[in-house]
Amino acid sequence: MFYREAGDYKTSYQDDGQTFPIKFDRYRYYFVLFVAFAMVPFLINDYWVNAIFLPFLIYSIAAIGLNILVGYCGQVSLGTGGFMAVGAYACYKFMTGLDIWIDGVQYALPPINIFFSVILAGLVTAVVGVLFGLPSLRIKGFYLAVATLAAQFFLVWLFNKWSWAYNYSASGQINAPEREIFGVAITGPSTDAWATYLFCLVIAALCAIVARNLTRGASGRKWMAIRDMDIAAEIIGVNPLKAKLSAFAVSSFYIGIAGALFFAVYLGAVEVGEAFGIQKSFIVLFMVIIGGLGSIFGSFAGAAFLVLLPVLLKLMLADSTDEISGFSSVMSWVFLVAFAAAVVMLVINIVRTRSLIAGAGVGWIFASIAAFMAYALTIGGMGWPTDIVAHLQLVIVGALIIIFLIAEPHGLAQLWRVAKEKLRLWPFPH
Amino acid sequence: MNDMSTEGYTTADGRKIGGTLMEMKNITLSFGGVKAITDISFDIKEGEIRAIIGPNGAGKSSMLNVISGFYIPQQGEVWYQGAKRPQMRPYEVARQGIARTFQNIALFDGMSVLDNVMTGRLNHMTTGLFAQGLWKGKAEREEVENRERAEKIIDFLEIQAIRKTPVARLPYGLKKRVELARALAAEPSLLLLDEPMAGMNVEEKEDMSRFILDVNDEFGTTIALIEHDMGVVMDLSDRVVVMDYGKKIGDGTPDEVRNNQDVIDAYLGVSHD
Amino acid sequence: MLDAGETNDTVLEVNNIEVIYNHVILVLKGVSLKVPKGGITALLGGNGAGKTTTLKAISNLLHSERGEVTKGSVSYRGEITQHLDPADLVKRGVIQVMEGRHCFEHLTVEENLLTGAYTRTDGKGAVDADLEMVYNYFPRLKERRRSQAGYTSGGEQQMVAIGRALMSRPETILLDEPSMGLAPQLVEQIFGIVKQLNEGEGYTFLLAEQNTNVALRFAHYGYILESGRVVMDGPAKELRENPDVKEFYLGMSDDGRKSFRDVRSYRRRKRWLS
Amino acid sequence: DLVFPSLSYRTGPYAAGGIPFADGYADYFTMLNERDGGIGGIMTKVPECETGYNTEKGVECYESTKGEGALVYQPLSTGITYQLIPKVTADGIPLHTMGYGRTSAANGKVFSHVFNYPANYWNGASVAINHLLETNGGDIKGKKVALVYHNSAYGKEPIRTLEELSTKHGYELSLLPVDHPGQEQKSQWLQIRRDKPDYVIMYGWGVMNQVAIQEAANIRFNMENFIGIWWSGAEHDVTPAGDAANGYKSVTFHNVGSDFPVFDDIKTHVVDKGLAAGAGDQIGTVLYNRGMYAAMLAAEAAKKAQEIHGTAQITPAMMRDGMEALEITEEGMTALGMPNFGPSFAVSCENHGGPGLGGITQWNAADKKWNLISDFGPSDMDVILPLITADSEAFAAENNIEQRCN
Amino acid sequence: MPDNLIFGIEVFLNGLMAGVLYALVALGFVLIYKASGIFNYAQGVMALFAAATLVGIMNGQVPFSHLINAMFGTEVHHFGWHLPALLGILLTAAFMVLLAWLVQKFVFRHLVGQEPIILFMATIGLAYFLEGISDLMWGSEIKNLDVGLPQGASIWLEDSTRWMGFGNENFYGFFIDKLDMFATVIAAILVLALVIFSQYSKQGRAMRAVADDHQAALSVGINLNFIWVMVWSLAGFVALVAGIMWGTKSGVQFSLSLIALKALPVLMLGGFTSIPGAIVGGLIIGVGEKLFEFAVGPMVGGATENWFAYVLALIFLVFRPQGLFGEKIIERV
Ligand SMILES: Nc1ncnc2c1ncn2[C@@H]1O[C@H](COP(=O)(O)OP(=O)(O)OP(=O)(O)O)[C@@H](O)[C@H]1O
Ligand SMILES: Nc1ncnc2c1ncn2[C@@H]1O[C@H](COP(=O)(O)OP(=O)(O)OP(=O)(O)O)[C@@H](O)[C@H]1O
Ligand SMILES: [Mg+2]
Ligand SMILES: [Mg+2]
Repeated sequence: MFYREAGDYKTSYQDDGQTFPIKFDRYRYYFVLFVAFAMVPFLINDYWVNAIFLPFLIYSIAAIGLNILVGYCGQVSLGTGGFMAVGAYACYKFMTGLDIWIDGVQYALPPINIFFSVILAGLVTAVVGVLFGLPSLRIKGFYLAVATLAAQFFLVWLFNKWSWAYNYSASGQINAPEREIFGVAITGPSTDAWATYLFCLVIAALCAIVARNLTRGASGRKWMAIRDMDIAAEIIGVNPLKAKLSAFAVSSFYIGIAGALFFAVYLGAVEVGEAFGIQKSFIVLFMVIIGGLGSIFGSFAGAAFLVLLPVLLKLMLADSTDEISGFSSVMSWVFLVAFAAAVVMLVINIVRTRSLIAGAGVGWIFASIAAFMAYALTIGGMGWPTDIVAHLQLVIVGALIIIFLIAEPHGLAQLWRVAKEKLRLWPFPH
Repeated sequence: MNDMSTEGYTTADGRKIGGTLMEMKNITLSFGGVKAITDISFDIKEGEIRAIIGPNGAGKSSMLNVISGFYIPQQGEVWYQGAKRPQMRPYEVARQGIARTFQNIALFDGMSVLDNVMTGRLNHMTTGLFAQGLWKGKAEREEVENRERAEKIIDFLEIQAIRKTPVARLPYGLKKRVELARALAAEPSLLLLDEPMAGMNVEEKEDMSRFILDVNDEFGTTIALIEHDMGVVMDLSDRVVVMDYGKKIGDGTPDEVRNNQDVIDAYLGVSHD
Repeated sequence: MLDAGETNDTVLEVNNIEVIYNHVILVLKGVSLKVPKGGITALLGGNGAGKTTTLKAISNLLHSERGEVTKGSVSYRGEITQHLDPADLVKRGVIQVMEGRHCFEHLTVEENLLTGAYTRTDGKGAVDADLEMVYNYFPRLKERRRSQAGYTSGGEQQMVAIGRALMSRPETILLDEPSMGLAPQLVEQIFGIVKQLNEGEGYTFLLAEQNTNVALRFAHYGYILESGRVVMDGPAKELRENPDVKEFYLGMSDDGRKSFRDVRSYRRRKRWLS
Repeated sequence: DLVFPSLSYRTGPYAAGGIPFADGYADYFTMLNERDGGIGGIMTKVPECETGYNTEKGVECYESTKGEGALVYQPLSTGITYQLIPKVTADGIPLHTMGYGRTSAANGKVFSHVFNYPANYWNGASVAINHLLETNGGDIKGKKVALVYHNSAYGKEPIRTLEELSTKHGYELSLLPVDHPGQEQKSQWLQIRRDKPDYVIMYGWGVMNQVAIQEAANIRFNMENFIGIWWSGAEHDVTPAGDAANGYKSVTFHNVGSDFPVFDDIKTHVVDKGLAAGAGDQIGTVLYNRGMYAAMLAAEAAKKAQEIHGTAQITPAMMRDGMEALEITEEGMTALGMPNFGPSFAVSCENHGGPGLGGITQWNAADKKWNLISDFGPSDMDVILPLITADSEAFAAENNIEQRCN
Repeated sequence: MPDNLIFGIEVFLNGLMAGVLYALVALGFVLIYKASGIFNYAQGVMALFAAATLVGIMNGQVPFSHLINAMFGTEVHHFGWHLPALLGILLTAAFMVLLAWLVQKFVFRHLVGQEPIILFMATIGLAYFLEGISDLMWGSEIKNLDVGLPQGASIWLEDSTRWMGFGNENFYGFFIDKLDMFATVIAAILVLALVIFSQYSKQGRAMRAVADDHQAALSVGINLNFIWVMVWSLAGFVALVAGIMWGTKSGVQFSLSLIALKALPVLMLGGFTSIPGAIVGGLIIGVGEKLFEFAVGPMVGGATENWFAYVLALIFLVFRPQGLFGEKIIERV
């Protein structure tokens, strides 16, 4: 009812193969792009950019990359942190002027423009990714996942030890010096919020589009064939070596770019073990799975979820304000509406299935969560001790991951799809 | 018995069968202690429909796996298109124009029917990774061309209606049909079918038979098939190989096989009509 | 042999169930069945008609496929079973042989068979005796008893699946496509076993089959399912004689079986679906 | 309000160290509020933000608190410090990294907003070597010294200094890195057992400390010859090893124990009123004292700033001026109820690191107490200063920073 | 004897011991993987949780005291009892059974039949959850765990092996930690018991069946819920043992949960499904990483153990993709 595809005919295979075959979707997509590119830059400040948008965009890129490998090609990897480190350090070397020793003589390239440094960093990472992808020809499933940890630990160790990589600084930290594009600072201390945001947004958008192109065409099908049944894929003519390695290459390219941005634009200074430890690998994998394996949209959704959730929880639980801010009063209304909806869902569910938790009836869980959120935000945060909040955060994030998986194992993207399908049929149940 | 020289022959209903397309010579395959295939030789001629039958565990599927390069026999040679085939990886075999379906359906569950059929065309697509990333231009053109061909096959097998359905949701019989579509999409010169009609009712078997015959007729595709439904085998095939416990116990036209006492004992039980 | 008319003692009753997968895909649209005690009931129908779904709804295996019974009820010996665990059903004597074999790949053939006896409490001796019985039915399995099931051929796996179900000493067996992938000889043999168990031991069978021919030869009563609805039912004998069934499910025209080569028409409409 | 954000960590691998420090930091300000009505008549506020020792969360915390008029940041993490250096410089908010962070930030000419008085890692290393010199009558030529360090930016900091010092004093230095988290150190300690160094210096944090001390006890290494940096010298580092840890030493830049009048004030004004940040049972522990000491330095600097600018409601820029003019004297500390609690020192525009004074404490397992066994002595600035200058100038060159204080 | 050889031997011995400690953690992984195909990332956190609970119970700590005090302004901390170690261990084991039941009831029952990666993900969610709960219940500060296990170098062994230096005065006997020796004995008993259980008992067979095919297991009447509660309890118990060993070594605190990362290469090398594999894998990894650090570490700057363990396992895998003792990965079409 809300959502119509009737009357939206396709007359060519081109039209049918496009990313958003339904008109309604297409317009929404343009709208989102418009808001992201033309409105957000005028509205944001340092906090929004540094605490939310930059990590969101950068993690999205990493998640798309990992999704290509895990979600499309089915090769579970836990080496993301290590590959991001490669991207970061490569970017650092390029932006500070790569120096090479040949026969004891040092040659140094001039510093490369930050945009190209980032892209080159991606390429370097792609090469490293292919190297570490080689075992995937023999090793499968969780064995491979654990094997990629070898890459993770080795790379982190390497960048900790190899002083060339951090320009021989005493502590092994790398710092992003100031670099500009068209005279606007992108890295370094004196950047503007909108500039770093736009820079990352452009790269993220390009990455998403290219990823979409790759996955809807022949490469994507090769990857998915390998994912779904590698033996059958080989028998019908997919070269597993090429397919897997190309997935590793593309995936690492993205992750390398994310690592470069993470270091150069977002944090500005990193230490490899801290910034690119094993936790990075896990967090990006969470994003991919929570968002939805094999979905570009899901990568964004997963990144948004895991970047926003802790901030939101902190806002709700730890902060306390004497007066209610505009933001939280708006949010409280949003959540109150969500709460009402959840209650209705719950009632319908109880009536239909005569059970509290049967089937889709996790409604009441969401209902209670929403109720609490509404409450907490209305009073501007609960003001609890930070340690309790930090522990609770772990509990809540963990519980939410589980609840989401139970409600929809195929992630936010699938939740979204089911919702669309329901909307399409509405008001008919099936 | 027919003259089994490399020359072709003419079938009872007057179709002309060409020379030898593939020849298996003295194939022996074992897994640890289990002898799956013992010294089997047979040939497949161009344009014919060749059936392989035999009791369960006789080694039929293993034979197909040998042909598609997935199992490497301990002994024996595979001759294809007049040349001895060196050892090669399965995907290289596929590129030589051999396509197949599987006994335990091996569709790509995460993809739609259309995408599955399109994977059959992968060997006909050559755009590089970089061009694909850009999409507009070569990649799109190639995609559309191949899509057209895939759609022809989808039409041919009458699965238009489920084009966009994820295959995991399909019932068994339709899955088998999609698998056939995927194999056909590769435009193979030799098509291997492993129990294409298992789990189908008569009506569906009839449809499937018709597709097989039409493929053979219209594209001249050579077909080797394994099947347990004797009705189908006897009606469709030009020649039949019978295996039992890894050995060949019969080879010939359906009528010859049907009346072969060894075959009756080992497989058919009662003579079948 | 029993005829449906001879007993009214219904053990298993499916009452107008509706099944939905993934919250949106409606598959069964009100299916009702009665399975008489000690009878062989066949569930026939084309691909995707919902036979497997019906069986899974009965044995409560839908849950793990994200399917649910949204309407109607299933009762076994008068007890509503929808809220039982599959394991409880097995204890009550209902066991399903799943379509597509589903062997435990990494277990040996013998271990596979032994898992079938998981719910039994009548001691090792009885289990061993039954193991012998299964090996008697399927000598091929005895040869391969130490092989990992994952490496046996398709037909061998089918035998394992059936043998495994027998090992639980059930009362009612739900057989999903037992003939699939089996050599003709073996098909006859398996149906022979079914018949023997039915007559000798009084087992009740509900079998979903594509191979209508054989199924109707052995069954007492049949239901024909199309697109999630029962479109026809009756004693097997009558069904066999029904001209529609003959044409569409048995592949017979008035002048005997027609050759697969002669099939020309593409898709015919089923008269009762118009 | 005067806002002193505390980027604390009460969870994660280093929680055990983060908790008492954050408690001490918060309690001191609470005490000022309750006892004195704040600083210069204005109440203080210590918004806490949990970083979990994680750099990204650190950034989020920084961004979310800086809007509230934060006067000075105290992130208690070398990683977060590195991140914040450019940000605070751009935002004009001072950063105080006491005994951690970027050592060369002591050069105020380059790092305008970063302070690391009263002592930094390099001072710490030098103080440890000085102690060895002292116990050996001024000669450690030919002695073997092993450095067991946390394999991160933090742990690597002292290497350069120790190398320089080894050329100066003629001892042999060997390096033994331990990876995060440091649960398993068999290899390192077997190597120590084999090489039999005369002294072991440790730069550890978190569980690494406990394991190292336990392993040292296992191989029966003489604890008297085992010296940790100040981050490896808290009660919870030594207690797991029990009596075997007796005699273990640690460098420090402030005093230990709870024998100071200020604690009475904290008890009456904070703990007894139920306002303590933690359970109140940490008072007098090493890291609690350090947190409180940090708070005291911040409060004194704020007072100084109020004095200089003649206004009670100071801004971050004024706070920085206060920090650059900070002067801690023994009389001043006595007045604050903290006699001999730390060294006397002064900060200047050029020198943000103070004089680098440090002392040695030793663990007494029987009393379960740390004891200060030396005065706050100087470190070898002849060696350290050139290193600081070199490193900071390299940073200035890379980032086009103009030197100030001329 | 020359230094290098004799110290090499010592490193080797200690590697073996370290390997046993890794294997203790790996065992928990194997159990759950074998019974459900779930790669239980939460195993490390379970060890932490078990150890923290043990300390809490033994010291009579009030669970959630910090939370309670913060919310209600009360001041409760201790019940005021001190339990003997054995009783504490028993109570904690019972608690782990309860936990297993809860986990099964609220998490995995609803995920029957899902893909492995989804299940893996759920265990990560569980790890977060347990970590948070553990901190909330018992606090995140370091706790000393003392159940009376011996610790420190075995002086007797040192003295009685000093002669083996054959006059090398640098050598004063082999160094082996008493705790490690104790762990070895425990591990050996555990492994033996578990092997017998899984290979020869009916429940053990059912457990392996479940791992292969959830649906089929259900269809033959195996009660998945029961099997899972059983293995999660077993894994919980193994976690408790590992927690005690590691907790005694380094105190009970967050980093205990990271020992999972040391167990993974062990797991991979031994095979995810093999109980003896966990031990053998542990020994190989322990010895390998220690010897590498001993021989090569000094040349490349040390701290190689973390990555070398993985690389070593990787090398083995390239030759045996299912690990040394893992079930062969069935590849058929
Ligand atoms: N897990 C599932 N998710 C979504 N749809 C499903 C699922 N399983 C089955 N279906 C749909 O339910 C319908 C009935 O399927 P079912 O397997 O019951 O048919 P069937 O009669 O057993 O067919 P066949 O003879 O091919 O086995 C089919 O259309 C199928 O697409
Ligand atoms: N990879 C393998 N490892 C071990 N044994 C195998 C393997 N593949 C096949 N076998 C064995 O080889 C024999 C032949 O198997 P195959 O699958 O070829 O039989 P089939 O003729 O296709 O039988 P069906 O009609 O039942 O499918 C069987 O006994 C089987 O167990
Ligand atoms: Mg076969
Ligand atoms: Mg079916």
